[in-house]
Amino acid sequence: MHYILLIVGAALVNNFVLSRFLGICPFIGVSKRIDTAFGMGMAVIFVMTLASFVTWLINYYLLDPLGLQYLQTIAFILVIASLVQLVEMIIQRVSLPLYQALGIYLPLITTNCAVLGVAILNIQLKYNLLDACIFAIGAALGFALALVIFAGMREDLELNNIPRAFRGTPIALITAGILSLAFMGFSGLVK
Amino acid sequence: MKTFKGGIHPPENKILVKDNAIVELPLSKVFFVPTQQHLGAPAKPVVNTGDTVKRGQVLTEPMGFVSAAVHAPTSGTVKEITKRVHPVTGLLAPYIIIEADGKDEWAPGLPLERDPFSMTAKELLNIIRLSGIVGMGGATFPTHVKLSPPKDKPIHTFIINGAECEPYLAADYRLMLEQPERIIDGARVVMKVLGLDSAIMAIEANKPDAIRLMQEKTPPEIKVEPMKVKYPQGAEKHLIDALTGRQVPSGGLPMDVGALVHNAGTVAAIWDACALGIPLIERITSVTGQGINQPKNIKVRIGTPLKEVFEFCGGLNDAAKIIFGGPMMGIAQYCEDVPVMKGTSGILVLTEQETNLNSYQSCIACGRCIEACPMRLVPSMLSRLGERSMWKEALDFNLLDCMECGSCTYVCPANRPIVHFVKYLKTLQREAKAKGKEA
Amino acid sequence: MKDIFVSSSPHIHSVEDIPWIMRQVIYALIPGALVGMYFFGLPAAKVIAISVVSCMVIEAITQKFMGRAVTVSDGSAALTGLLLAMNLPAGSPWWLVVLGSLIAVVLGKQVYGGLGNNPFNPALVARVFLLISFPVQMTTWLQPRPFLLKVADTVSGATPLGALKTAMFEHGSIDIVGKLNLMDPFFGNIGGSLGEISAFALIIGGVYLIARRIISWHIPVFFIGTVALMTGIFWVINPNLYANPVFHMLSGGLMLGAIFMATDMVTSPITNKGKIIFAIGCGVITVVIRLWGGYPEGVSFAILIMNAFVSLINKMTRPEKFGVGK
Amino acid sequence: MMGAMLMVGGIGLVAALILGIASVTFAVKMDPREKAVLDQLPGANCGACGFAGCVAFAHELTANPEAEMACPAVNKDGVEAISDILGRSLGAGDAMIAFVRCKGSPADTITRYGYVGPEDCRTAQIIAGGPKACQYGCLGLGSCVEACPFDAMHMGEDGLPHVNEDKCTGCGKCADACPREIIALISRSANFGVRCISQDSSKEMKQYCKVGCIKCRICENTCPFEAIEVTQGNAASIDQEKCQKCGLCVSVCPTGVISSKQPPRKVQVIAEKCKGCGICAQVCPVDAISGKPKEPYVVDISKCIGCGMCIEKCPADAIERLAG
Repeated sequence: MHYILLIVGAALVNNFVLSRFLGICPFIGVSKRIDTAFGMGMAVIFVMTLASFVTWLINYYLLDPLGLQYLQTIAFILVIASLVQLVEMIIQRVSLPLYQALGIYLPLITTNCAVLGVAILNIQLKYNLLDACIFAIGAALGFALALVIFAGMREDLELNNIPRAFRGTPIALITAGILSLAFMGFSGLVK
Repeated sequence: MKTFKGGIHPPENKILVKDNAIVELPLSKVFFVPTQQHLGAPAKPVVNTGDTVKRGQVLTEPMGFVSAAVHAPTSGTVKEITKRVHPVTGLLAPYIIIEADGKDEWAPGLPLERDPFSMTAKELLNIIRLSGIVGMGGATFPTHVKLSPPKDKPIHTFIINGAECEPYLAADYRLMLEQPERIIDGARVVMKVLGLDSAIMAIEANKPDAIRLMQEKTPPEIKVEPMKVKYPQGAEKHLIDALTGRQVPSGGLPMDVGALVHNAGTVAAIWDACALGIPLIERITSVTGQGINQPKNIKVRIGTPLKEVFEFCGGLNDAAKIIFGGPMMGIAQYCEDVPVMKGTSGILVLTEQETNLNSYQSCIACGRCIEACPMRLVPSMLSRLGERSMWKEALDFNLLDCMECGSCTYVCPANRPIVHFVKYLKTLQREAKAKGKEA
Repeated sequence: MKDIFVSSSPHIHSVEDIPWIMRQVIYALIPGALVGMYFFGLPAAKVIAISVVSCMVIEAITQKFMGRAVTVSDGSAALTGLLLAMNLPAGSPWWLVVLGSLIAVVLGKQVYGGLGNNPFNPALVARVFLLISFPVQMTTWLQPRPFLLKVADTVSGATPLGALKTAMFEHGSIDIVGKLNLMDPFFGNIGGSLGEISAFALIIGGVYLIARRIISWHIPVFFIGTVALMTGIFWVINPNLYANPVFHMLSGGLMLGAIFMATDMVTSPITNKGKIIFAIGCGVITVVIRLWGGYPEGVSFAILIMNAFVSLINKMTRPEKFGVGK
Repeated sequence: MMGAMLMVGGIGLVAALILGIASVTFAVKMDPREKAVLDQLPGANCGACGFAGCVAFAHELTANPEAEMACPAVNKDGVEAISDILGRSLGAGDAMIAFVRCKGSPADTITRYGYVGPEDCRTAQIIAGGPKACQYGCLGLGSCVEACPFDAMHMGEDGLPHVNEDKCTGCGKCADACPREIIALISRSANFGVRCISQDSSKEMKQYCKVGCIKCRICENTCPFEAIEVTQGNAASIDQEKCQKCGLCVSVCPTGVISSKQPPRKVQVIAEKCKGCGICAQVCPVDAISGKPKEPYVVDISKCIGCGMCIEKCPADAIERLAG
């Protein structure tokens, strides 16, 4: 039950995109087509979980004992950056079309605040290693979910008769805003 | 009662013309005969300007198997072979213009008398081919092609289509009432060609007297089946589905499920050709709608200018639209110089109140089109893709399965021209395909 | 022949167009609105009038401003206004109603290109926006007083769901529910938004819409059914913590939401199969928010969230085309 | 301090090691030139090149040694830069611009019927061949305007599309969108064009259009450079390479179907320089120059069509164009 709540909490109640407003750049950038959004979501799930795992270890077995907590941010970014590089290579090898579709947004996960955010939140909320990984999966699932439903909507919006001034990113931001209004309904669900 | 899933119930409006007996249109002075009155390869003229022709004489020679000849509707001289606007495409197409001499003399030997049942299937098939018979419900597919299935797809179900599901039209109905023998005997000829010993005659239940008459007249091997009144009950694939429970596979032909459908008028024309040697030079058609003063069912020679038909029917009154065919699938015309053709199952003159000239709005996703679509597609999506010319995406939405019956467009509360968009997307797809072949 | 027109087939059209559909939905909402006016008196009538008029005016101005055809006469703006009014407390101040109309028409609809293009239900966007921005005004309920002419006083009543949540927080159990007469929410003698109080009046409207074939039965039945089933299960498990399913079915905005908001054609899935998935999703989210969430009522949120899923649902639930089955 | 440096350095080292291994294990061969080419492309993904975006086109350019420069939005320098990267020369084509080859506004032409349907030329064309009686005429429903990704076209009050030359990049999307191939790409430097592509005879044309090319051949006979031609059954067409931009054809065309982008600037004689040789008066095709020998000649502005032939022939450089 604890883990379910953890996942629900991270995915719905405190959805990274829609209520913490983290990772907006790839959210807007890679949500034009469902398949790329799905691929991006999978990549983020992978990166987030792995990053949480590694950063947790680094934090508690390296930084803490050595009293170097102030290096947290820089050390985490370093780890995440190399992880993303790794994912990039793997995707390029496994699925070239996905690699091309993700384009610039893949390297952008490197400095993605969502990934860094989950790593830092893990430490702040004093999760243990398993908790941290579960939380990361939940957060990434929430991110992927938001990305995919948003991509679905945008594929439809593309066919709509939207006023010229609002086409593209403006309407995406408005839609994201309304979606985040709707997700506020989950507030209070998990403390 | 047998039927299919989907479809619509538009007001029938057959009352305008349904009780008017067939009358023959007086012979026109001039005939415009398009060389292409069928689906498939064009036909090549075999007469020259100035030639004298007799009624029933061959005017064009089919080029290839899927093609059909046309014949002279009356005797006279070939005045000109030229290009004029074609009623179906709206573009310029070759015509043979015949000036009638008023004598209306038959070509030598016609009409003859022979017993089709003493002939072999091969001989009959050849007669049908040379007589230029095409599907007279409007699709105008050459009949002999449908009657020559490949060996691996034998036909075991033959359906005579008397559904006439298009609103307004009553030509097939009058034909069934007034000349049932032509249809029945023609059906027996088709059965002989195919080597079948049974057939089904499908008639919509809104024609009870035709059903009763046919039940009386038909021999036991032809079964008369009343069909639920619903549009498009007369569509080939849906008739087969309703009667046999078999669905013609997507992209396939009726012969893929061993079925063959012929319109009642086509079957009657087959009888004329086989028993009397008369090629397809005249047809029965309904001239109806609020925009015509005296709606009539007429027997008319192919190539008769529309103007003569209108004069015979008392002229136009507040006409907003002139349509060849029924109101659901017919083709709008804009001038009175176009001729009646083999596939002209009706000539409809609608007033502004009857038709629909309004502009359209955005799709409101009500889902009525999906419920109405007899092919079970997503017409709303096709129309939205049509607005953006996205034919590749439309292929995913089964664009090519659409038969343009118009059910979706009829029910659309936003008045969206869905069929128009589908036609447009199909054009784009065809063009792209042609381009791909060139490259 | 310029007076002859040419278009693609078909050349005839059904008489049922968008204004006709909008009129039918407005007719169906009248019983609910009347009950609201009966119990809340003049303030309710005022809210409805302001909402409808301001929605129509704002729509006309926006369309004019954007250089598009003004389509106020199709009735969709009036319908949005009426739905919005029915989702507001009867005692809402005028500025709240006008602000709501502005959000609904501009942000909910016109920004997306007008009727048919909006992914979210405009009235709900406005309601949720107001609920989050003005929680006090949006939860100040008038005490129902069944006299048409007597102005209801401003003594605030509580909604049954609100009372439930308070009881849960304060006492850890919901014995209060035992005191509630279930006939009251059925006929409307309870606190709540203007149009949601009488399940009976709303069901009459729903039956009318289904009979007229404006909406299909799938969404209301599956939405309400899911709520009943889920709350029923929890009620059986622990009736001290969870209210009974009838209570949940009749209270709050469930009837209004399930019959009128979730069935909005534009923002619900297009196939019946999709509608069922959509309705079940709405039901589940509603129950989750009602039972465990911070807000007492989750219908609006649930529908808005499921609105976002409609594109995906539509893509998943395409009908199987003719000629592939047999 | 030391610890911190070691820490970060250590993590960096480990990460570098892993990445190093991965870059070998998961290596994908990629042409480095591809990225360099991509940098030179506009990145607008307009698709005018015929490929799915700039990335795809960059790949095509590098992978296919016969691929040609198909991007209309890259300027000369860009093409040269790409040629350098690829090590082969890509012909830098002449800059093109869209040109509307129909002058038949609704006021000057006959409409066959009232069209009911989507406001789009391509959809109108497939129903009965379009409402315009002329099969070669602009339907005026603005598909080209909609198709323009650069907002370079608009429908004029005359019911015909107009090209904004400053914005037009010559991508050709409008030409693709036109179902009647009325829009053509012509050289940006060209000044004259025939605004009709009808193949109908003048007799046929008279029935439905007042302003189309009637194949009278007056322009062909007038053109001093044989740059304009009326081939069998076709409307007049200008060979832009031969055209010297004299503008004579414009002035003689009876239906005014030949248009000029910029009205030719008329000329004047600089009296101080003129030696009064009279050559200009001889070459002037419209007899706009007159004068007496040995005295400065004078140009009749009302007659001058700005063809500029006198300028070319004047031995004393004594003729100049008027400003504006």
